[in-house]
Amino acid sequence: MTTTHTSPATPEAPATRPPAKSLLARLVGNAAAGPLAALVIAVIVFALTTDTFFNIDNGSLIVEQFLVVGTLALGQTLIILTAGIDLANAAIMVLGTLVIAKLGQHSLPGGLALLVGVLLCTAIGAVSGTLVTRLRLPPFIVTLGVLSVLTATGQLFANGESFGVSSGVLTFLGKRSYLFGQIEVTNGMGVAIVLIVGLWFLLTQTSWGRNVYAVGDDEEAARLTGINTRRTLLSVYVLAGFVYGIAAWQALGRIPNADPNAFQTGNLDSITAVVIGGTSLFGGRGGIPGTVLGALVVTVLTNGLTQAGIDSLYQQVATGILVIVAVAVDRVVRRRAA
Amino acid sequence: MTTTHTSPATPEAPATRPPAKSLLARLVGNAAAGPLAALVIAVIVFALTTDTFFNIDNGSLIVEQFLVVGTLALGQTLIILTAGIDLANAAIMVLGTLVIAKLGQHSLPGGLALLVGVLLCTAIGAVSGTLVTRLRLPPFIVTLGVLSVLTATGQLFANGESFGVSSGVLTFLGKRSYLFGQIEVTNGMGVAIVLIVGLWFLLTQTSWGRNVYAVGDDEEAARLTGINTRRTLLSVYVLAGFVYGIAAWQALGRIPNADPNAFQTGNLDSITAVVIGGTSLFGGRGGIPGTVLGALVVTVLTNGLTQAGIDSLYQQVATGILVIVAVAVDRVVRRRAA
Amino acid sequence: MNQPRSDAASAQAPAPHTADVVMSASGLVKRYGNVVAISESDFEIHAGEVLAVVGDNGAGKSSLIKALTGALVPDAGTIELDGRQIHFHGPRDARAAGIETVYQTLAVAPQMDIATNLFLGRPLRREGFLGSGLRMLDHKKMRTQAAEQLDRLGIATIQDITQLVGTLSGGQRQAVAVARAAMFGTRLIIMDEPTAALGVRESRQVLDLITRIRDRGVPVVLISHDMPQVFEIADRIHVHRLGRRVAVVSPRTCTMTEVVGLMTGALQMGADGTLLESTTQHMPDEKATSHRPPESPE
Amino acid sequence: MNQPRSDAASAQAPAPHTADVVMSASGLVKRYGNVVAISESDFEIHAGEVLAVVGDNGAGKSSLIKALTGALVPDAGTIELDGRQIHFHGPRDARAAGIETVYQTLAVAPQMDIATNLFLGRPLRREGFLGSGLRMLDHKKMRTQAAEQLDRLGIATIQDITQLVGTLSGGQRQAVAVARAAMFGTRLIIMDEPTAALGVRESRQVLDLITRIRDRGVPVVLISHDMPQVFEIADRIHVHRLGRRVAVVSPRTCTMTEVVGLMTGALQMGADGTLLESTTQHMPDEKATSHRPPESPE
Amino acid sequence: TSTKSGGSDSSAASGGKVSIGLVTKTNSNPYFVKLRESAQTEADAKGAKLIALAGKFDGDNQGQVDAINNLVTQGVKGILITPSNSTGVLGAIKAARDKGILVIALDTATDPASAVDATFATDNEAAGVKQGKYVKAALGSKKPAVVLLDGTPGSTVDDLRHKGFLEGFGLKSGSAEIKGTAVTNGDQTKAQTAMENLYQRDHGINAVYTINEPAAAGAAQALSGKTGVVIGSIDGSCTGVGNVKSGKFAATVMQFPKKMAQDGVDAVVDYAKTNKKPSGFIDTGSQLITDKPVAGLDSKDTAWGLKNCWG
Ligand SMILES: Nc1ncnc2c1ncn2[C@@H]1O[C@H](COP(=O)(O)OP(=O)(O)OP(=O)(O)O)[C@@H](O)[C@H]1O
Ligand SMILES: Nc1ncnc2c1ncn2[C@@H]1O[C@H](COP(=O)(O)OP(=O)(O)OP(=O)(O)O)[C@@H](O)[C@H]1O
Ligand SMILES: [Mg+2]
Ligand SMILES: [Mg+2]
Repeated sequence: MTTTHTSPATPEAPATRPPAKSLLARLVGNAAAGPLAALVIAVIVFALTTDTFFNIDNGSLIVEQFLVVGTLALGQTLIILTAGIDLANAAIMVLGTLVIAKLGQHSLPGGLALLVGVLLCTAIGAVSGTLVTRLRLPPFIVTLGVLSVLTATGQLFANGESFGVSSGVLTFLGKRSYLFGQIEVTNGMGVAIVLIVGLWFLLTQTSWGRNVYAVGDDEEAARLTGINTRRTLLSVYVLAGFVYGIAAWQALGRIPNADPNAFQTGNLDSITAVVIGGTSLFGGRGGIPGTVLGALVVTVLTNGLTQAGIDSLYQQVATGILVIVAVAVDRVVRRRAA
Repeated sequence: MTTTHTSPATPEAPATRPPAKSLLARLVGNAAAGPLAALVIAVIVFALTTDTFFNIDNGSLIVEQFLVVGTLALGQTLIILTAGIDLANAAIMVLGTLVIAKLGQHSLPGGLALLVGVLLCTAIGAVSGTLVTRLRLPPFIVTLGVLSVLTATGQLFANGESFGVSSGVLTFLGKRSYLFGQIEVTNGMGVAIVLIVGLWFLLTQTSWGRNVYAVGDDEEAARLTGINTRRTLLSVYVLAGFVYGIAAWQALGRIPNADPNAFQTGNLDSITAVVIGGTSLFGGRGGIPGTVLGALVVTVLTNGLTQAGIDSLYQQVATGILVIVAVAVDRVVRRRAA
Repeated sequence: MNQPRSDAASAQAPAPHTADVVMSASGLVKRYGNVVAISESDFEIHAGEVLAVVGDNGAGKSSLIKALTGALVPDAGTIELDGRQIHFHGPRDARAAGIETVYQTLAVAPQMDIATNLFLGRPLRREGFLGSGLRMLDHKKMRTQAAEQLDRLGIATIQDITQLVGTLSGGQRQAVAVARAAMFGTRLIIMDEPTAALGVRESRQVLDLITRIRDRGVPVVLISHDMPQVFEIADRIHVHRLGRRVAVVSPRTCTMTEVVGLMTGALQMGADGTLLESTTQHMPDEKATSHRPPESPE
Repeated sequence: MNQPRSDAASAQAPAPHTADVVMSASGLVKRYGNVVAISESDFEIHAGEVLAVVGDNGAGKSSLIKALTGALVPDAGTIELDGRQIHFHGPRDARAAGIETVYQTLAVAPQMDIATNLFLGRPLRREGFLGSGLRMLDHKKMRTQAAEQLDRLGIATIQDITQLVGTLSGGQRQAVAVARAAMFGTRLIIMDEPTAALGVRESRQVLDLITRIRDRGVPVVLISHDMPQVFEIADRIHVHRLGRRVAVVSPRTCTMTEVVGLMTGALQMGADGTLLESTTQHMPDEKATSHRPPESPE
Repeated sequence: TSTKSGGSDSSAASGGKVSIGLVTKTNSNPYFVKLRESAQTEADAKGAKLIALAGKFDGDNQGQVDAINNLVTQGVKGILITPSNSTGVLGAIKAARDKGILVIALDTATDPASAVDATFATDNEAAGVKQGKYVKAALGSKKPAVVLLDGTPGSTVDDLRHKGFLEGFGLKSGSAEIKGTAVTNGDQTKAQTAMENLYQRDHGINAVYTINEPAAAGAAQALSGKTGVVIGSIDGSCTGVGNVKSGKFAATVMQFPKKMAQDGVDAVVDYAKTNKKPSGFIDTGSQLITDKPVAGLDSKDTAWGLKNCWG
């Protein structure tokens, strides 16, 4: 190596500076541009083809219908970001509703029953997380096992009954009020917004969030850079469990009755929302805004197709096709953006 | 670089030659050692704890019960090896049974009806494969969409009915005979063996199989080495579709009645079998022997727990736990083997 | 950088007959969003030569050869092979044309063993009906040949030929990729930093291998940061800078310092093939803060 | 290879006071199935020195440093830091002890941008309550510092600091890993082939950086295949062969040819620190067919 | 005990105790839970051993066939089954009967009915008719605008109830009065969402058919605050009757799963003792429950309902 060259590090790159990102792109991130486009298209189509879709009442209804699966999808997002998957989330939530409702019916004041239920969900998340991190089992298998166990446990616990709730705290999220005397809102919407903003903040503004993405992107690299990958993973499952607990509360707000048979497709529905929202099943890419949009897309499809007078079997056909189309749109938009 | 060193390439590694692999390890491969251990343990436990489990008749029964989901899992294995996932496999099969049965009932001779049904399944596989390879959509989303469309299509097609079949060809796989006058076998078992050996051969002994593993291991690397990754992926979906067609035939052999509501958990069941069988959901690792063992583990659990007089809710709890344990055993065994 | 097209500049390097050109490209462009990886670059390799491609990190060398082998599709520009214009739709097409490449990322399948990786997409079949009819692979032969091939590269420390490539050491893994290209290339072999992770002895073997390949009549493109290596083995040197070819020089008439000067922009090649101190080292449209972050937060 | 333990051999290199030993290891062993990656190896680095580790591909250099940083748990052996025995349970523990490492595989997160990768696991928080209370990250500051750091390494071709690391060129990516280690190492910095993918100018910057780090009083372990580089910068050279340390020599008293001889086994170091022609170049338990496949088919 | 096939000498299998297999459609439906509980209670009372199995979902023929096979191997004396599909499990039933096992269909008949020894069931079509007649009558002179909340299309019980409702109401499938149908899988959440969306489409809806009481509860929740919609249902669970009482929906048609289960268990125990098999279709009856009776329809009030509900 005879040549030593010490020309100073003057930056010499052909400097095409990136054009300022649009406010929208900054808010939702690039990953969410696709589902946003899909949502906008769906809304426009339904607004044009039906008379009953595009009005404030139906808007409120859609948001209400979004709440439970949307909340499940928030927890699911955390887990999928780490390249995991949670098949048990709906089962955890359902067990939560059962415990809350049963305790609230008889023994405990509503608030305390709620607390116990949410803690139970969090604890189950901790168990799944421990199995994933300590035994290094695939999340698919762990949560499949937990799903099987919890579904049966819920049914044994309920013993063929379902439990109605009436207490103020337990149905608090279902309570309606009117904004500007016009827009029907429920307390659940408020809680959802707090949860969405909180999780978004954690994922994007804190180093915990960076660690979550890093673990999902390349777990070994994350480990080598000194990230406590186990603790990060475990915390993700625990936090997701907590979110499912909140989903249980939301579910009771919407249906003041805890039924062991409810939400049997909640796991797939929430995964669908997450994936439509642009989060990669291989981890490390995506986020909360996309999931919210993804869950809204699915809700809008069901709602709008019904308004359009399409029967549920044909709706199912249409939904299947539209889910594929929504993700295809996402691909195209993202390729454009890149 | 002043030093040129031309010492000949004499092999100088401390040559600890690998110990000859056991016949067993060679037959099932390392990946399948875990599920094999799980299976053996399960069989021993049930043989010791019940009177009715360990006998030839029950052995035949277990194999029969294994056939349909086992066949679905074979197709699923192909797709998971490429880092995909097929949520629609059972729906494809069910549509296959409906079409075969309806055609066989009225219009066509059994053999022709069967052919049409199997070709239909293959064609649906080709559609999924095309969406995955051309639009580069995630297999999860594509097959979720297909699942939704096909489930509804099946119901619309059946229009609330279910179709019985009686023709010889269509129920041929359910026909029993006795080996050595003792062992009850069905024709379906023969077909399953042919399928298992055939797929094993394709995956391990041909360059197509190598390409499948390479695509699942690292798609970009496979592409750069000149493998036609698109064609490989597409062929995987097509072949899997064909296998689902055979599964439809197996299903009619076992239950000579095509019902649009059947096998709703067939997709998850088959994925479970594949994953217990040691095939990685991230692709590139695993194979047919593991899947066969994985599917047998699940069948043996249900069968054995019933023999042990355990009710189905408790069975579900036990199965959930045992699925986790089976994979944990796999982990331990594989770590030993490594 | 008001500079003449570099075809003129190649007068500096010995100019063989154009009939000898094996592969050439002109006006190649590749952009990724705002990033320009290839910026109107030209390329030319002649029969029977070792052409070194040198340039700073990020100059676009890897992107250039990816464009040549179909691994990426350029936004603009034409590529010719043996004088006829071609459009590779993927690396597969390049391979079919006899072009083998060692990519910088190696393109190995980590969960597959060494032999399988060597023969990825290029299977050895059994003899007789088993191979032609059943299309069965000859695993044993592939293993034997793989072991021989690695021996020849001097990779003597591989203890277990059935080891998965993902568990190999960095250098061992690179040797697998080099061995693969060397085994199958018939028309042109392209190597992107093939000795980066190799040891002293192993690097030497690869250089010997490249010489042997050239002597066999197959031209070789060698991307390398190792100047002594380049000057030892190359017949011509293609200097890449800021996404384009800025000069082609001969190692016999040019010093290492000059080549490095060209790479970094301290020197420029004039239209007549002479080297000049660069007066406009900074490009006109350049901003001093070019790789500072945009002001806006997040 | 009936050879004395290499502690004796290190007499050849200038032997500083043992009190100066920053990190040492003895009797390290790591096996993967049948493969022996580290075979009773020793290791020692002293305060304020640059220790080069050289050896053939697959000699076990990367495995050795992984064992030192907790990235792998050795099967046997002890490690001491500042004279006290330690057990790292993971790279995290090493990092907490002030040890930073550039792994050969770089350990970067491909889908994250450059700044995030530089500060992975070492976040910069905002000032005031936002940082201490809400634990908010200071994205802007991280980006600015990242850009500065890369400037300092001479990586001038990064066009967009928000680029994902997975889309960077090989050399750019390596620079990110080097910059990270340099920013955070306080006790010891270990670099596994940090210049393998770097260009001429960038390599030079990294060597300068290493010198600066040493002058700052932080010792550096440098694994490299580039002998001129090693001889230019190293204070002592640790020669690794077949999984163990076979010699420690001084670049001032030893030639490159001798070091290469030690690496390949052509030379051996005697108990008194003198170099001898190796009589038993082949190990006693060696088989000529060692990395041929087992005879049995599949 | 013999290690040979357990099926051929079944009584030996569980040490003298008669063992009885129960195979329900699912574990999850409260109706089947009560059926199972009643069977368990009765079996305990009679000193018999009950093994309760189930399909995984409505329509799980394969699961039921596996369950029957496994019960046969286990050596049960009789099998009580609520077939998920009237034809899907006949092969397995035949095999069981060939081994001398008594097979009784509970709740749902097989097609042909002779495939089993006997059937103890609600006449689901008749129950549907009752719901349809009541809803029609309760509407009075209003022009009907009907929504049908189905369970799972293709399931036998669903079809029979759906058909019965239309017949009782005087509609044909495709009538203009039908403003929409939805598949709810008998799930309250799905029923609620479907009802909300259907109502959003057409505020004129005034009659709702539901496949079961959870679906009715979902519909009621969706329509809470809206008056003048008549919701009918079928099942007769205590929750359902309670909902009728509180006015959430207008009426439900009660079934008597307890009776089915008890009769079924008794029949097997009898068979074990006396080798006598029951035969034919035994209708366990259904009863319209409402607090707003209409002329010409036999109904009981919710007080009676709460005394006789099944769980
Ligand atoms: N997929 C991509 N997306 C965005 N930018 C890219 C992508 N691939 C390459 N680049 C950019 O294009 C430029 C050229 O990269 P390339 O890999 O060709 O450089 P190189 O000359 O091979 O460098 P090195 O010597 O470091 O390997 C770099 O600035 C790089 O960051
Ligand atoms: N996970 C593993 N499984 C099996 N063998 C391994 C594994 N990791 C390393 N090895 C083997 O251990 C030996 C030492 O590898 P190591 O990476 O330490 O070598 P190295 O000296 O760093 O080589 P290079 O110069 O090529 O980077 C090699 O033979 C390698 O194949
Ligand atoms: Mg490069
Ligand atoms: Mg190394």
